Amino acid sequence: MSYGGGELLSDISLTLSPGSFHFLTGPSGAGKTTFLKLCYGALLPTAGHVRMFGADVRDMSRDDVALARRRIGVVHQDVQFLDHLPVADNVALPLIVSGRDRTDESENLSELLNWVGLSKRAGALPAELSGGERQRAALARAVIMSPEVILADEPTGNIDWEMSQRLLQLLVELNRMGKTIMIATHDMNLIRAAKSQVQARVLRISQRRLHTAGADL
Amino acid sequence: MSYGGGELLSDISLTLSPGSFHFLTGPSGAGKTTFLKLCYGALLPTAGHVRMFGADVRDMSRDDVALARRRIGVVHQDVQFLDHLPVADNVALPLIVSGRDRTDESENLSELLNWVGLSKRAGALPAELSGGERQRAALARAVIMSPEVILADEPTGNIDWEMSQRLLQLLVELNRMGKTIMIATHDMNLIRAAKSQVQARVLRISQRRLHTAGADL
Amino acid sequence: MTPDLTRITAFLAGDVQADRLVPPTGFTARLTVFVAAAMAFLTVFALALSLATGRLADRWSDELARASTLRISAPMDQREAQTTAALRVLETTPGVASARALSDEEQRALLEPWFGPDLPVESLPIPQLIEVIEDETGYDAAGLRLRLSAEVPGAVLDDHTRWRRPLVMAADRLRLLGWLSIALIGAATAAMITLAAQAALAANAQVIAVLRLVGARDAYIAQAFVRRFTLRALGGAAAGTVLGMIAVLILPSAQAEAGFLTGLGFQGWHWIWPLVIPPLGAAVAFAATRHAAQRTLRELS
Amino acid sequence: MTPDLTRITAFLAGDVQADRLVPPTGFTARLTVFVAAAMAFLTVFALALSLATGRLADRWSDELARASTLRISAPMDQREAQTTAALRVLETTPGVASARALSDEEQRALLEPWFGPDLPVESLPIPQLIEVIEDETGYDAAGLRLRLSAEVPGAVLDDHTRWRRPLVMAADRLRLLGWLSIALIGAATAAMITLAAQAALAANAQVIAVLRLVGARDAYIAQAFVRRFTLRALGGAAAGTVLGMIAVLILPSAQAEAGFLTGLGFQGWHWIWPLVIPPLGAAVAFAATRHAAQRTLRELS
Ligand SMILES: Nc1ncnc2c1ncn2[C@@H]1O[C@H](COP(=O)(O)OP(=O)(O)OP(=O)(O)O)[C@@H](O)[C@H]1O
Ligand SMILES: Nc1ncnc2c1ncn2[C@@H]1O[C@H](COP(=O)(O)OP(=O)(O)OP(=O)(O)O)[C@@H](O)[C@H]1O
Ligand SMILES: [Mg+2]
Ligand SMILES: [Mg+2]
Repeated sequence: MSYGGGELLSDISLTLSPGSFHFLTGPSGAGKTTFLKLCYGALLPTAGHVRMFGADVRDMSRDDVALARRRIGVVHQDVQFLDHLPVADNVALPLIVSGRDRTDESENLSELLNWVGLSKRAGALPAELSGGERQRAALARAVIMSPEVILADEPTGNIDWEMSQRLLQLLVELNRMGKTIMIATHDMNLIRAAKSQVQARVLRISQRRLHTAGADL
Repeated sequence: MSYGGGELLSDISLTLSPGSFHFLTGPSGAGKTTFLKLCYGALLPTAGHVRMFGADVRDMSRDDVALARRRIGVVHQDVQFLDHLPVADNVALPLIVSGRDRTDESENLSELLNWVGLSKRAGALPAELSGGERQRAALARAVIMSPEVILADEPTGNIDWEMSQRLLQLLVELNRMGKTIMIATHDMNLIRAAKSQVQARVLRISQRRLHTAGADL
Repeated sequence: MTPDLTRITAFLAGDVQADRLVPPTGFTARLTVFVAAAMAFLTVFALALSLATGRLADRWSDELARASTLRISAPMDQREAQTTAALRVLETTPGVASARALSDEEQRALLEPWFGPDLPVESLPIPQLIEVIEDETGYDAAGLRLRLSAEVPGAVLDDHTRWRRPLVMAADRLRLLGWLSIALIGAATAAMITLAAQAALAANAQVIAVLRLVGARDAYIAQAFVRRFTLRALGGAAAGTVLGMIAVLILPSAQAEAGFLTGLGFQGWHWIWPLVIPPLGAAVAFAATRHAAQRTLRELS
Repeated sequence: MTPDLTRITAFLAGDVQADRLVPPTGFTARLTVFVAAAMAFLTVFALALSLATGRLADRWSDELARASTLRISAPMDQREAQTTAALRVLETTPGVASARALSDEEQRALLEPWFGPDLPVESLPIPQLIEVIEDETGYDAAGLRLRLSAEVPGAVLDDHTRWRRPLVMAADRLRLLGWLSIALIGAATAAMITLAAQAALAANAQVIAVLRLVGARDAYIAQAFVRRFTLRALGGAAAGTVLGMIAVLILPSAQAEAGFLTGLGFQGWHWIWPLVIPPLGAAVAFAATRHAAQRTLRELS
């Protein structure tokens, strides 16, 4: 993978097996976000192949990619919302665009909002949220469809330790239900906390390669 | 201070003495960003008084506020840039808008970009930066004018530990030069690291009050 | 047709949930509506002007282009004979639809403005006038003159060409101008609606990106915008058209007296013309928004 | 004046650094330029149409409104005396600028189309015609008829009112239509430039917010935008105006022959009119952008 200039990531070969739990670390600018974008088809690799659910992204039509994204929940590093809709609607957005009936899921929705601590802010507009609240809303939006894979890019960058723990627990529980989880983070404490609860693998990007970090964390 | 609904912050009285170093902590949504916004005049208090450099913000004209902002460097939590200008120009923006000659400061600028590790990305557009690179660019923009006060809102949320240390060191050095520093963060490690280098006070927002945290961190 | 109709109905009814995804009006949205309305108004006006000048041109052409006069100046005793001879010549001339000698009363009426009603036309050496009406092809004036000079020496053909040509040209010019303005305004309208729709869409780039990221299909995203903007353009153009038609209705109050310039306005089935404007505006907006939405989407992965 | 001029020059020259702060063209920017150009083009056209119809109306009014005819039908021996008497009456009638008996040659010319050139006007009992020219106020036709019936029993006044009124009305209608179109197009232009500028500004809300946050003064921020959009509108309007003027120049090729409808286009100093359009467009854009920028700024703390 390269952005016009020099290569950013090379010689990477990785398969996320269903039900696995991965952390992705590496210094700022190493390519964590880029790697995740490759995983959900927001970028096409300049060389090599990326497969989503068995299909090569290069062979997928735009609609195939859209459908695949409904099976992948993503927490983006620069979270974006529909700024004119309240938080609850934004969290329910994947349901709306995939044509599901929101009323069926309304219980689900309020439970989820409660879990991420946004019940009181459900009617607020995204612009009225604090930084951490935005990230929590993004996580809620990522998991509302109960996707098979969850990719989270620095989901706890702006969140205090207690809330981080709480979100981690949600992800761990989802993992136990068989979901595949991949979290990009630089928060070593979070990784340590996770390791005590699930069997998580830690991947580290450095010198343009993907390394498997040992158990020495 | 309140946003239409209930009160968010109340009974706060604090004076930042020149040359002091403060950390601001508190759970997500407690009001850290709101407090900082009050400090640089982006919000007016619904009750009580805020003084910037001795003048009540309510009595300041819009131009007064603009001039005061040149003496305060702010790292915003949701960093925004001019998306059509390269990083170097964005970092130099405060110089441009205050009518200073950029060429005089070009050495300064490149040194600063080097310190925050963005020399190689100086020509990139903001949209091409990674999350951590954006935050570093924001810090560089905040300090380029050599302001008397520096307010940073989660400046290390997306940055790995080594780089955080490096940025902290920059802030510590500026503090030693007499600048007043206030950092909102939830990263306890960062606070601990700072305490070993400067005499930092830790303020904690909880239950709508500002508390001074003890030395028990 | 039926399935198409269902699709159109579905398009117009829309999906309430999808509809909320597009933010409510901003400046760009208002711009689309206003542009559609203002340009529809101007188009109605230009249309009224064109149709009115067209009618004027038609009348001028009709009244002037197809009549000419033959004057028989001969001694009283030969007048009858020459008139008959001339009529015979004219009857056999290709391009002449009819020819008719004016009666004494008609000649007197023609002269009345100058001489009053008491002119003794019969006893005066006044020439006999013959009115010649052309058919569509027209006749060959030079050839007719030649034949007449041989058979009817006292006949002088005044084919009005001299003074009818500028009038017909002026009329045609007016008509051309009217249609030119319509074409211009139409083109400007289309371009502006296109640009306004694209500007509004560009302002909503984030909405499109977010929708795409959470797994919405291209068709779904495009539809949400296209529907909104098509309806906006339709509404704007309809409002502008109605206002324009009202303005046209109100304006020519002196219609009866000003019979010469057929009043500005629409007559009979011409009222249908302005009704074409709103659907046209909507169609332009539809195409423009669709195109813009698809281009914006193609830039997103 | 001098300080103002310096300010305008400084405004036009701009600050190269400040100029880069506003992003280069997007759809909204292109929209501003295009709207200014298209509407300037249409305005030039409407202006040309208005001026041309204005000239036409003037001609019709002039030629038709101010002449009438007095006809003296009297036995040959009384004609001279009655003509002199009528002229005397006319000379003392208020509102009559001049009155003049037509010579025999003139009368013959008038009758030539009907009777040919050989009519023995002198020996015929043809009435004497007197041409009456009104001054601006016009005369009282009923009063004049009364006086004439007393002093000149054979005089008949034909004041053309019957057939000149519709023509003058038609001419006035044309003129009114022209100016109405100009006013409409002008208003639509102003509104569209305003909306386009505001839309472009709304699209740049983030730029304004960032500038304000890093300590730029309101005047500095507004200036950066106002200058850009004013120049865009000026450029667009200038391009549209030039194109419009070229189109107007090219169009009336048959000018000489179509003398009746004074050719579409500008004559003499009227060429100055279209040159007013670009500065006007720029002024509208200036005011609109300034207003919008200041409003956007006031919403920011
Ligand atoms: N669109 C782009 N065009 C060019 N370069 C880009 C683009 N996006 C990212 N980059 C560069 O690629 C590198 C990796 O970016 P990426 O966002 O993947 O880093 P990251 O590991 O997520 O870092 P962080 O922890 O700071 O978020 C960075 O140096 C970044 O500047
Ligand atoms: N413009 C606004 N209107 C209404 N409520 C707001 C607005 N901005 C912030 N809030 C609310 O005020 C509370 C405090 O927000 P603030 O951004 O100050 O939190 P914070 O301490 O910075 O949190 P974080 O660590 O998550 O960034 C939050 O609950 C937030 O939703
Ligand atoms: Mg990243
Ligand atoms: Mg905050």
